[in-house]
Amino acid sequence: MKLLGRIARDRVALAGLLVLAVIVLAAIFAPVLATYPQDVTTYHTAQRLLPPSAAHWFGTNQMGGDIYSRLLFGARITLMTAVIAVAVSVLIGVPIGLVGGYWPGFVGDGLMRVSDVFLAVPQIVLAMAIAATLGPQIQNVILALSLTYWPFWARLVYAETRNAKNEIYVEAAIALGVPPWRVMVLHILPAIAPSLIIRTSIGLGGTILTASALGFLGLGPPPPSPEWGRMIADARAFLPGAWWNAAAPGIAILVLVMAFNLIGDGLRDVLDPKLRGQARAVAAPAEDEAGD
Amino acid sequence: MTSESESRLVLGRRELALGAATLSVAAATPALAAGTGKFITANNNSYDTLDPHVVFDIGRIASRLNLYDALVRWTDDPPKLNMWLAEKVDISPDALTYTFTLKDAKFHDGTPITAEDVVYSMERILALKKGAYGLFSSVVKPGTTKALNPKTVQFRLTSPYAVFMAVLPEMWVVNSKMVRAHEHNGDWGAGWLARHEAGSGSFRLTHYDPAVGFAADRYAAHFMGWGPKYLDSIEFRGILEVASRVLGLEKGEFDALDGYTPYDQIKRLRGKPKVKILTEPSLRTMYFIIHNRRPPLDDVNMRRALCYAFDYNGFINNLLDGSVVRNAGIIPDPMWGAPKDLQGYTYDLDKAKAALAKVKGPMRTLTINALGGYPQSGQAAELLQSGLAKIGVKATIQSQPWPVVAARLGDEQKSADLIPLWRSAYFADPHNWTGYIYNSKQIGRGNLSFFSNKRFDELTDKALVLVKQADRQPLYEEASRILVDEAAGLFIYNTNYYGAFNDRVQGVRYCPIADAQDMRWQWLA
Amino acid sequence: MRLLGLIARRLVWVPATLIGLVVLVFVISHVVPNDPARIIAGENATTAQLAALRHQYGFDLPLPEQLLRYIIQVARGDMGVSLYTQTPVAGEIWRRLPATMELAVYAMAVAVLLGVPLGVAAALRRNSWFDHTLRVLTVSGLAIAAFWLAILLQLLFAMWLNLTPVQGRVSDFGPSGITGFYTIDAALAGDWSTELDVLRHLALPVMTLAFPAMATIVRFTRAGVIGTLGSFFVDYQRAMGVPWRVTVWRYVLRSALTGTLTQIGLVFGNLLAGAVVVEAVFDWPGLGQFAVNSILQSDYNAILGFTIYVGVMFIVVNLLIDVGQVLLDPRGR
Amino acid sequence: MPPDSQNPTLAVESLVTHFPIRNSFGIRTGWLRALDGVTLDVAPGEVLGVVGESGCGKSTFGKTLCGIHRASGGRIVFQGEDATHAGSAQAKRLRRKLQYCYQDPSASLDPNWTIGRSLAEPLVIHTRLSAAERMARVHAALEDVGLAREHLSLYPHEISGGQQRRVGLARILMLQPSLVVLDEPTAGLDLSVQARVLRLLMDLRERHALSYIFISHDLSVVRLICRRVAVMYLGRVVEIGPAEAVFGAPSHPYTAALLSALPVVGGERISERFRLEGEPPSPGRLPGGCRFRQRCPRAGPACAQQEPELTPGGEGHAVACHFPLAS
Repeated sequence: MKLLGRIARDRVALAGLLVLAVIVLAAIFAPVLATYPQDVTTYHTAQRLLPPSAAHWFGTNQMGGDIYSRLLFGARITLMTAVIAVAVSVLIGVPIGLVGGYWPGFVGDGLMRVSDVFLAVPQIVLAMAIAATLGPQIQNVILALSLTYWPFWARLVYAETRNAKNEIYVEAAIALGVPPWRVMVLHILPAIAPSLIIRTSIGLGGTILTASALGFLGLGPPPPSPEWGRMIADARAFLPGAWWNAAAPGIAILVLVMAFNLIGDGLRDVLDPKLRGQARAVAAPAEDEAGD
Repeated sequence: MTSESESRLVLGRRELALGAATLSVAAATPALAAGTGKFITANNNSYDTLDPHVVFDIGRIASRLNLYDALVRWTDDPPKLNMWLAEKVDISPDALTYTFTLKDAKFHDGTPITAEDVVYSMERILALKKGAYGLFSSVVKPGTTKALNPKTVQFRLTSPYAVFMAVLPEMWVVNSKMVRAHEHNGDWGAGWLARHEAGSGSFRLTHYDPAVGFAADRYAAHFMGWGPKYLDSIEFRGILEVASRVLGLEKGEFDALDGYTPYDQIKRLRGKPKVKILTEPSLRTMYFIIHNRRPPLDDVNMRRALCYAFDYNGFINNLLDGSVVRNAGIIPDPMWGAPKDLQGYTYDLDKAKAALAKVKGPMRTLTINALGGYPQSGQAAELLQSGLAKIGVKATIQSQPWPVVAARLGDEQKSADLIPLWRSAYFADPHNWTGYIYNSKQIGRGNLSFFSNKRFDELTDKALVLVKQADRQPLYEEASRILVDEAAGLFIYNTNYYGAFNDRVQGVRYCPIADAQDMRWQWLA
Repeated sequence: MRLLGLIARRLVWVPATLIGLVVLVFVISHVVPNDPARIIAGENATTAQLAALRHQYGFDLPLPEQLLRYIIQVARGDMGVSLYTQTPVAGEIWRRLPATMELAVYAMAVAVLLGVPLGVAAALRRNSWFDHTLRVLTVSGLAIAAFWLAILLQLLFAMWLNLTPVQGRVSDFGPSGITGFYTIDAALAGDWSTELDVLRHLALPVMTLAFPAMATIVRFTRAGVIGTLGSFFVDYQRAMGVPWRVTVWRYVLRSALTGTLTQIGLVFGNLLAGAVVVEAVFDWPGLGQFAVNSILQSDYNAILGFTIYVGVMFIVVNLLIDVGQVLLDPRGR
Repeated sequence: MPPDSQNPTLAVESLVTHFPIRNSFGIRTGWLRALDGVTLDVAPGEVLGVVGESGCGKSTFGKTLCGIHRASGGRIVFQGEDATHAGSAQAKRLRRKLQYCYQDPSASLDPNWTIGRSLAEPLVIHTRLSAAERMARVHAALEDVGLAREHLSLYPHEISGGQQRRVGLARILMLQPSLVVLDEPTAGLDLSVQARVLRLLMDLRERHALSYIFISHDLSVVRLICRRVAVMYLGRVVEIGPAEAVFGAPSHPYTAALLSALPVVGGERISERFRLEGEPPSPGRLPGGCRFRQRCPRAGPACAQQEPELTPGGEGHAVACHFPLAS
């Protein structure tokens, strides 16, 4: 809560936080907020491709579905995919990075070689291969993203753990006879937590981009699920006529990812221990990899 | 035995002879002839191979049609079968021996086309077992095709086959000398021919890049001669995105689009300057393949429930804006053999529920395999899914590119429950829509629905050995009724062809079997 | 010596990483086996044909043996043939490689040439309206979906403004030349109308790819310059009376560039990832499109071949960057 | 032989700690011989000073004793038990009694933990005391080092340098050790603070019957509080003996050189930067024979032939030199 307060002092981060809150609430209350909540699975073929109007705020799509309503339900898919995928990849990657960094010799090298293999091709390619093999289902998309995203966390935590292990207080703890798991969990993990939190925020944004790209390429959750990437792909066949079809989900992705990135930026200024006490403008160039 | 009488026997019409007559575009006076430049077609399929004997679909027909010739060729709408490389054909009274006499014609490299080349081409199809193989395999055995002399070739069928002439346009004649020279480990030159051309067609290949498409220059010495105006060169590009194709046409980057442009785009293009739309009745029915063997779809009531749960009106009149016409059966209504009074299914959820109630086996979630890149296929899938949901049947949609769907189609285990797609006119005969795709002998090949019905088999088998259309027609009509009664498939509509062209394009001769991609007739104003 | 050591140490791991990659992708693509024999045979194949094909291609062997055979085959430089087109995968990839590389190189060039000066300018005018505008721009650059941006640019520049073509790499089949980079081949041939045509085709995909890359570079450069400006070293320069402009251009920029260089590997990786979707939108006949198609069609050999190539490319690029860093940074030499 | 050798708290025999040297290929090309055969004893209650230039192996010695570094050879016998290759259970028990006090206690405290939590941690690891009992012990230790209880809820960066040292000492005391390795306990402190810390150390020694190994490069401090002194050079003990003997009449030329750099009272303070002729050779590339010979004014041909052994010279004074200075 103290953290929230500190972020809130940064105006840009606050904006991100507010936008995120709005989208999360919209996703939660989608059935209430949607003007045509049944339009995710039912169609009104007579009302297809209508431009935005009072009845259909963002217009209708090629099946006659209300885009505004579908967008709200799509937010659920997008948020759920990103949150679960990032959480799983963190849960896999962080312990691997910790163990690898703590025992940097044979064990660490081995683990890092494995993660190197995953990092040797763009994440989206591996994710596509996995999603395509397992079939376009939401759980497969999440699995594909998790399986390809953990190496990033493993790498990050590995490097940070190796640094932290050089800290005298960690050596002191080890000398004191503190068992390894306790050193990792109670000393090292809290030390690297700030950078993990920052990366998580930015990683959520990146994962949304990757997930929507999978959807765009037809590897996302199957129709009629209103996944944003798929909505854009479906809309393409009706461009440039029915432009609203592609505009709404595109903007939704932009806004949501931007919110995560802004929060990440704000968190960096607040959390990064290396920056404490320094001028905000000197913000360290934390890799802004949107799609890592 | 005269060629005329026999051919009339086979085709049951005079069309063959008439077609040949209309097509006698004798070499025009050279003084008037004029090249009119380059013509670019944006196609929805990519040309990943040029080998004419490994693919057999309308989407990629342009490379075969323009680079190669066959003994006979379909043209125009309604389709007419014309003598092409063949001067004439003699058909024995038992309808087992077909003897063709060849015209004087030369391949692009100048070698004359001989009976030997025809024999080689047929043997090649039978050996590669791809493309149109399934059309010939049941009646033509390897080694039975003979070159009687350089100008005469003879086919010996194992049994009467009423559609033999109708499918012969898919037997493209390749330059046997050239292909033999590039054979490698007995591959019949497959490796080489995928990337090169060894034909005699109206155009000769100049560029080919599987990632882009192919381009060809006019072959001035083509044996059919040329009209007063023609194209100097043609180019076909595989462009997977509808939007890109349409925008390109609007901007004048392309001169024509494939025949699968969604009607929404056609509507939009209608108002555009420099664009013209050609509308022709077509022979392409849209339907859902239903897996007739997998429970609960093996129960006719289940299949009927499906057919009652599809919103035909919403699909045809709203989603497609009335651009197509309801077709109750699988045979396109303009085709003979389609019963004119056929009562199909209507969107009727009560009847659907009633049928569903009679289903004995346990219910499960059905799988619909839509074709990626074809918006209509996906829309039909979503509409059926939505209808099914209303009668309490769950369905999931998997959208995949055609090659992936195709690779699973014949596999009883892996094929999806329902696949919304089209049945194009590969040859203009009711067999194309009935026996070939529903006869139980074709299971695992043409019959992708795993449908088997004794009466249907009898009818379609008999229709293949009869020669007169009048005799065959009632058989096909009854067969068609059986398919509807059994709900062997979910039949939706027969399409119209909407060709989008640059308004400079002239001389288009549309044919349902070739769309408008036979480029020898066209020119630019 | 240290440099050679660095290179050698990295190269030692290349085969291991690549074999790991092959195993990984092999396992992924074989988890749920689509029947590759069916893909080759087409829809009309009979059971006997399928069995023959399976035997011919070794699909009937146990998976580990198939894998081993594949690795040995690749080690001999043979990537196998595409299941769909029956043509060698390696040839297909080589044909497409220049298209993607040309795209990536131009995008990178645009990103660096615009990104570095903008980043420096933003740092020098910290908290000005310019800085703020740029911040908004860079944040959105990293938040925009590449495929959506591509469609947007297509509509704007190709449709409404009619400035560029909608798709493709060139109007015709492209200049023939040794490099496969159309811009270079056309220039070498002196074919300026083709050159112009190629550049017009390049514009939109390059813009799409360069935008997020540029955003990354701007942010790093800005942070790097601000960091350097705050260092004692710069204070010293000022105290010594070195003109401000000289300090900025000669010292600050150099150190900022070193920092940016470390990002180029990252940016390059993102460019390749971006190419996968951007090529799909622009029908760009490159590796990205190849990857999407092969994956969508479960063309195992093509997917494996592509992964190996991209893996090698990544490793080489990262190595070059490490070498560059060692060369630029006197401490590391 | 040193005094009290019958029953020493700690007996170290030929202790060796080598670190691998890797080239840029990651292949080991040699060994960095940080500790190269150290033999010495520490009697109960004794304060043994270990002096030498930076990099001579003093800290490695201390850390090897406490198990922070793994010994490559030799033996460490602590209170009659072999602590060299102690298995985990034995190591855990021994570590309670053998504690290492870091040069910079602020760095040795987790910045994310409160002082109280850091102090209680050793008890959590090594004892089964209840939370209340642990608190009581923490309070006792705090009192011992003269800190107020208010400090318990503070973070390390919120207290002063001197207080940090006290916290460091308190943490050492938590487990009631018998031998403490003090690594540069006064480095970086003001003179007045230094004096207070030293007084505290002496105090604690008496109160808890501690032995110290006092590692320092500050000869004057060592002379002040140590009864016995070991001089280390490049991983070896070159001279060891009673402080008066070593400082009063050094036998090893190196000790003499060290002492000559010691400023007279009122003069310049000794700093780490004091210099002999030339630089010490790298511990990774030692010369053959005596490792001091390249810098030694008395080096003769014998010195290049053979490395001198530590030879007792009476009264517990021993020296490793072929040509020791006459006392």
